[in-house]
Amino acid sequence: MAEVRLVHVHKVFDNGAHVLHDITMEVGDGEFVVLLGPSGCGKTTVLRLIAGLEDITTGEIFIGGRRVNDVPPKDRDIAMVFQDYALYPHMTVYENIAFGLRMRGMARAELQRRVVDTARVLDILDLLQRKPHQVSGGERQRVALARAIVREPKVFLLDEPLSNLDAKLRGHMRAELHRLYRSLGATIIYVTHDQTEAMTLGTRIVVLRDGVVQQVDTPRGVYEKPVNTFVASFIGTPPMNLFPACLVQEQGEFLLRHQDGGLALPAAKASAAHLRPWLGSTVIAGIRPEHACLHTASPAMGKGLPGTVEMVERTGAESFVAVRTGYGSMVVRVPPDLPVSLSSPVLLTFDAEHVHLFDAGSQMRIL
Amino acid sequence: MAEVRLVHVHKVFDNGAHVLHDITMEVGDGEFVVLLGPSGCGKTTVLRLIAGLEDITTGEIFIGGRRVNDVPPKDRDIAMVFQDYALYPHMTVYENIAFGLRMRGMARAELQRRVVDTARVLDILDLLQRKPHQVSGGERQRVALARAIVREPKVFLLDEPLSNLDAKLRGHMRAELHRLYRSLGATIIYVTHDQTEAMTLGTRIVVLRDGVVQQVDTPRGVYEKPVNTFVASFIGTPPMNLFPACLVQEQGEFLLRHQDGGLALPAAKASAAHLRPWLGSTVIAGIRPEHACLHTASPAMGKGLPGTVEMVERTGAESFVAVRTGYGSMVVRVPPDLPVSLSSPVLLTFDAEHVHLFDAGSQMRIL
Amino acid sequence: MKTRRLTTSVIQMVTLSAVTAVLLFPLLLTLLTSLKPAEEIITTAPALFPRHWTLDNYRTLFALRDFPRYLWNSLLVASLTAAATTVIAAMAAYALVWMRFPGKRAMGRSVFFTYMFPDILLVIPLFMVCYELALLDTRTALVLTYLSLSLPFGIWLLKSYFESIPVSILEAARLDGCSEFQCLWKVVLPVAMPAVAAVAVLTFVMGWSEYLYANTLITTNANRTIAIGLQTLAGYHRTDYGLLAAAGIVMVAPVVVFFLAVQKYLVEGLAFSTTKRPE
Amino acid sequence: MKTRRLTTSVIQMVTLSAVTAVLLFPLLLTLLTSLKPAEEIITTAPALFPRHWTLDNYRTLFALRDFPRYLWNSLLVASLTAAATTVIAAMAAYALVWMRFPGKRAMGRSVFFTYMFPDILLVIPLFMVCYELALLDTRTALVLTYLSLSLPFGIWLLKSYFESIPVSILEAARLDGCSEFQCLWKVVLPVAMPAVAAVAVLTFVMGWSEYLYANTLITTNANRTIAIGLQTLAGYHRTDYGLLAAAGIVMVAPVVVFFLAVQKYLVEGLAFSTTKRPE
Repeated sequence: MAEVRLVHVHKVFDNGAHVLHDITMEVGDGEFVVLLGPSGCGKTTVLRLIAGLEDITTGEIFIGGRRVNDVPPKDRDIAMVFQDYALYPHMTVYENIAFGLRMRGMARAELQRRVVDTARVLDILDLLQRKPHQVSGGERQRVALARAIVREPKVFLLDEPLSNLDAKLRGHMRAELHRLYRSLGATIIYVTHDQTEAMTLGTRIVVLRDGVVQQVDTPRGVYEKPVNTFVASFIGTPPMNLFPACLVQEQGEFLLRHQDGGLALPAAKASAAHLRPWLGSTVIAGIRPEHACLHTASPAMGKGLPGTVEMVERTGAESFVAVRTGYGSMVVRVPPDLPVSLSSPVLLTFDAEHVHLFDAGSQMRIL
Repeated sequence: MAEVRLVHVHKVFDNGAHVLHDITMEVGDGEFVVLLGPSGCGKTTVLRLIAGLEDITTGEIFIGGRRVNDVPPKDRDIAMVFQDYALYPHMTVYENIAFGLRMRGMARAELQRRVVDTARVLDILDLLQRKPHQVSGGERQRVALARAIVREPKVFLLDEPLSNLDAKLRGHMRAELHRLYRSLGATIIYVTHDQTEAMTLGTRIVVLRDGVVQQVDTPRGVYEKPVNTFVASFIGTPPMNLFPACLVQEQGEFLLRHQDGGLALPAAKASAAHLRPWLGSTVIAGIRPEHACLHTASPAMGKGLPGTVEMVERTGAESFVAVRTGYGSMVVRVPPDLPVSLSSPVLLTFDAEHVHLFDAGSQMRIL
Repeated sequence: MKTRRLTTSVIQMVTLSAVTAVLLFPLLLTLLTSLKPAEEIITTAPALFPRHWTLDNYRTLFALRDFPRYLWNSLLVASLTAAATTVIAAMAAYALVWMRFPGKRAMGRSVFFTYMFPDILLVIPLFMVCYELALLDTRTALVLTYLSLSLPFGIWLLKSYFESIPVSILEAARLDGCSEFQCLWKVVLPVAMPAVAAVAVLTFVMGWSEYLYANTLITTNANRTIAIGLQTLAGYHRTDYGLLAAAGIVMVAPVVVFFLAVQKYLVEGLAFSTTKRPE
Repeated sequence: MKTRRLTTSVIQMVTLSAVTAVLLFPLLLTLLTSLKPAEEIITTAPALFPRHWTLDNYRTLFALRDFPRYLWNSLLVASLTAAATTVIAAMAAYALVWMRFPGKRAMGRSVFFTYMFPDILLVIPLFMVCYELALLDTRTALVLTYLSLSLPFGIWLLKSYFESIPVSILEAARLDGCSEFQCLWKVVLPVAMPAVAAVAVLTFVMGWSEYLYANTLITTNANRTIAIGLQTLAGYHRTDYGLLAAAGIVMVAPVVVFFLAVQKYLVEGLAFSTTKRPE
């Protein structure tokens, strides 16, 4: 196992597209780092640069302390699991798993032992004599994993390995990947656009957008302290509600004023010195659906943001209510059985402890 | 608008595969019915039979009271949105939308008015002169919808229309489809394998498995009263925990006995007459993750199912803890910040109000 | 960076020119020969470029009584062949890909088998058939023969292309009210334009330059095509390489012009799938 | 249901037989002609089937002193052409699809352009080249010429097939330790076996039956291929259609046998995509 380090890496494709801008990141030995971002953000390219499948334009990549800029893929001692699994269609599952060892000239007995051991770990012992097209999607996924694991490489690179599975299988394989990671103690770099995978699998998450690193943090850090509005709205389902509000100070208290009242920021969070530059100006406030509260009883019951119910999505275990307010549509998470009727007037209140504030211009986090 | 009725429909493909068994279902005028099932269950075939793209082997299909077994697709007055959108690549968006009307010989002025009106509803007015490959995935989806809506057909058939969109866009389009359905008052038959879509969009859900209808009910009914273990475990994320337990009666109370105690069934639910046939035998109990409770404080605190923490998945807004018990792994939903450490001993209790019981043999619902 | 890109461009151009030169060398040789006077062609030390550039060979060629007639015959036969092949192959490929009928799979295979058949084997039977039908020495015989040669390839190429068109597009068209014929005409053909263009061009070239059948089935000078005309010329002017080269250039000119005009379509039409660059 | 399926089967078989008969009619005609005695061939009322079946034509054919030599020459030239084309085309297609070099795109197009070139135009320049290289009247000249004719098609066909192979499989092979050559040999070729077989067969058939160049470049009887041999036979035995037909059958027999043996591969190799039945 080894750590991976990218230093000021840029990538410009032959057609002139500048897809990665100054990527600097470090993946520690034994870490499970997830590269997360919308499609087209360059996350797969980062993985391919580490694998050596693409040349880097400028910058340096180190694997286990060794500069690998000019090392061919096969000598980097990494294994990759491709999105489409990339199994060799003309070989059996056994041959697929054994191929990399065979190419490295491993002795027959040792090779056979390693393949069988790996197949046992992944529970595909009885598939060894089948061809890839004779096994199911989930099994193919396991074969691809086995092919990577059997090599005992320094680093595993996984490129959206679960995206071709259905929801049920995806949940199952997620748990299995987690188990595997813990038992192997491996260094894993994992690319996905699915934030649930990122949140549940990664020890750290690297959020990418348009080839620029937005935030590197633990799943909890990314969720609870997004550095800008992009990360705030990209992480979380449904996304964080973002709306403009005016930051004022009244009687020593910081207040987010909106047309129908205001929201006092908790003293513990709001330090006067820190927020002073934004006083009197408009900032972007963010609140997650689970930190907003819906009041249906009486529309005149007091402080809060009034609105009308636009839509109710009930998933069974919970419900989400979209409320049209003076600041646009806001989504609130409510218990599954809460009776809400469409178009009825409601009042929203927010949990001030969990309000996020962003600068209206730079979109960067203030609080 | 019209209702759709399938009566004892079977479908056998040329290769002998019997993919649909005795499908009888009715979709009322203005209903939004979702066909839900895992891949390969035959749900798309049902849709294609209704559209007339496949011949039915035996049985009858009625649209608006008219038997359409031998009516060619174009005369059934239905519109279909395909999974891959199936836009004509050589035509502009305008021509794509107008094509069906043009083929039906609509006058130019009326046609243009209808196309523009529909494009306005779907907010794609500024794309009309582009080719399909020049617009984004989400926009293509809208064009496909516009092409269906502009014809003002009796019935809309939608075949996994959101499956090619990313998670963010999928949530957005789901809301939009819901809005569209309400404004059109249309009859919609919608195929998906995504239970979130089914739960949030459908007025009723038809659950299919291996070409056989399992349950037809409202989303709430399917979630709260699944007719068998298949539906119980297919609907809900993570799925319902299912485990065997012995049904006994002690002091007039029905009790689910497990190795470390028992769970009293609430008197209101458990009618003695109804449960008597299963007394003393093993049944399958089911409990959803949100109806189980995790106790970490003291392992000796009393009644409950003991276990050890196997895995914790934190999605940010909530967390799921997998607990290894004597009955296998059970998943419990807990608040996002609950401190749980791996391998620590915990105790599970269940909300007796929400326990489901199934027959161990037939897998059908008892309670 | 900028220097590097410039260097790459230069390398590209040089490589490209070299490759093109090698590929087109025979054509170039013919062109240059056609522009030489006779004494520079039959010589112990031939040079690549003419010392005296001349159009004499072309003047002589067009002064030959029959040459324009050969051109016209070839044009007629090749055009009719191309048009008929394209239309029939499109309909056949449509049926093979999207319609259901008994024996369809086997028929698809037969098409390819026929394509693989050595042309020379068919000379005798086709001669006999034409004799029976009293079609010997007619341009109709040539068109029909060429059709039988080009249809298998045309059907196969269009079929391959059609198979890459998602069936859902056809189904959408059917739901939109198209008959099968309208599906073909309004949806499939426009989408498959590149492949259709490829079939038309390749068939035209085949009909334009075919030699074996034209030689067997045509007996009078009036009906000769340019391929046979060249051979006839070679008979009368056995050593007049300049004249032959000029005839060759005249013969290939329309093909080259046509190819350059539609090359973009053709290449798109023949690259069924493309390796996509990952994001 | 059962009756219906039976009916369908019968209809399928009848249709299939009819289609096959039409497609194979010329071959059948030749076969039957070769089995007739001379007096039944040259007649005012020819019948389809021989009244007297005879193998005389075949006996005469194999008694001709040069015929076995023609067969051997053809076999040699066709096999070498097929082998060389397959290997070179595979390497070229691999480079065109998966390797980066300047001018790649243009080179890919040039390949197709060359494929479209009328063969007849190249006769004169190729004759000149062979003359300069002192290769006239050698089988080497034929192999080299056929290579130049078959490579564009071979490269194009393999390139089309290679493009349907996901690049990730190659990348996996590279990570597994393969060099570019091992990628081609251990991964690409086995996966593309159908297309490779198609190229081999088609090239073999081309070399086996080519007429124009064999006629131009070969001048002595010892080096003649069977296609020219047939023409020579036709010269000596101008009206002996029975003998010619027998020669044709002998010529096509190995091709047919070979085709039938590998037809499954071929058809799979040429159907790049398949329309999938929805669930």
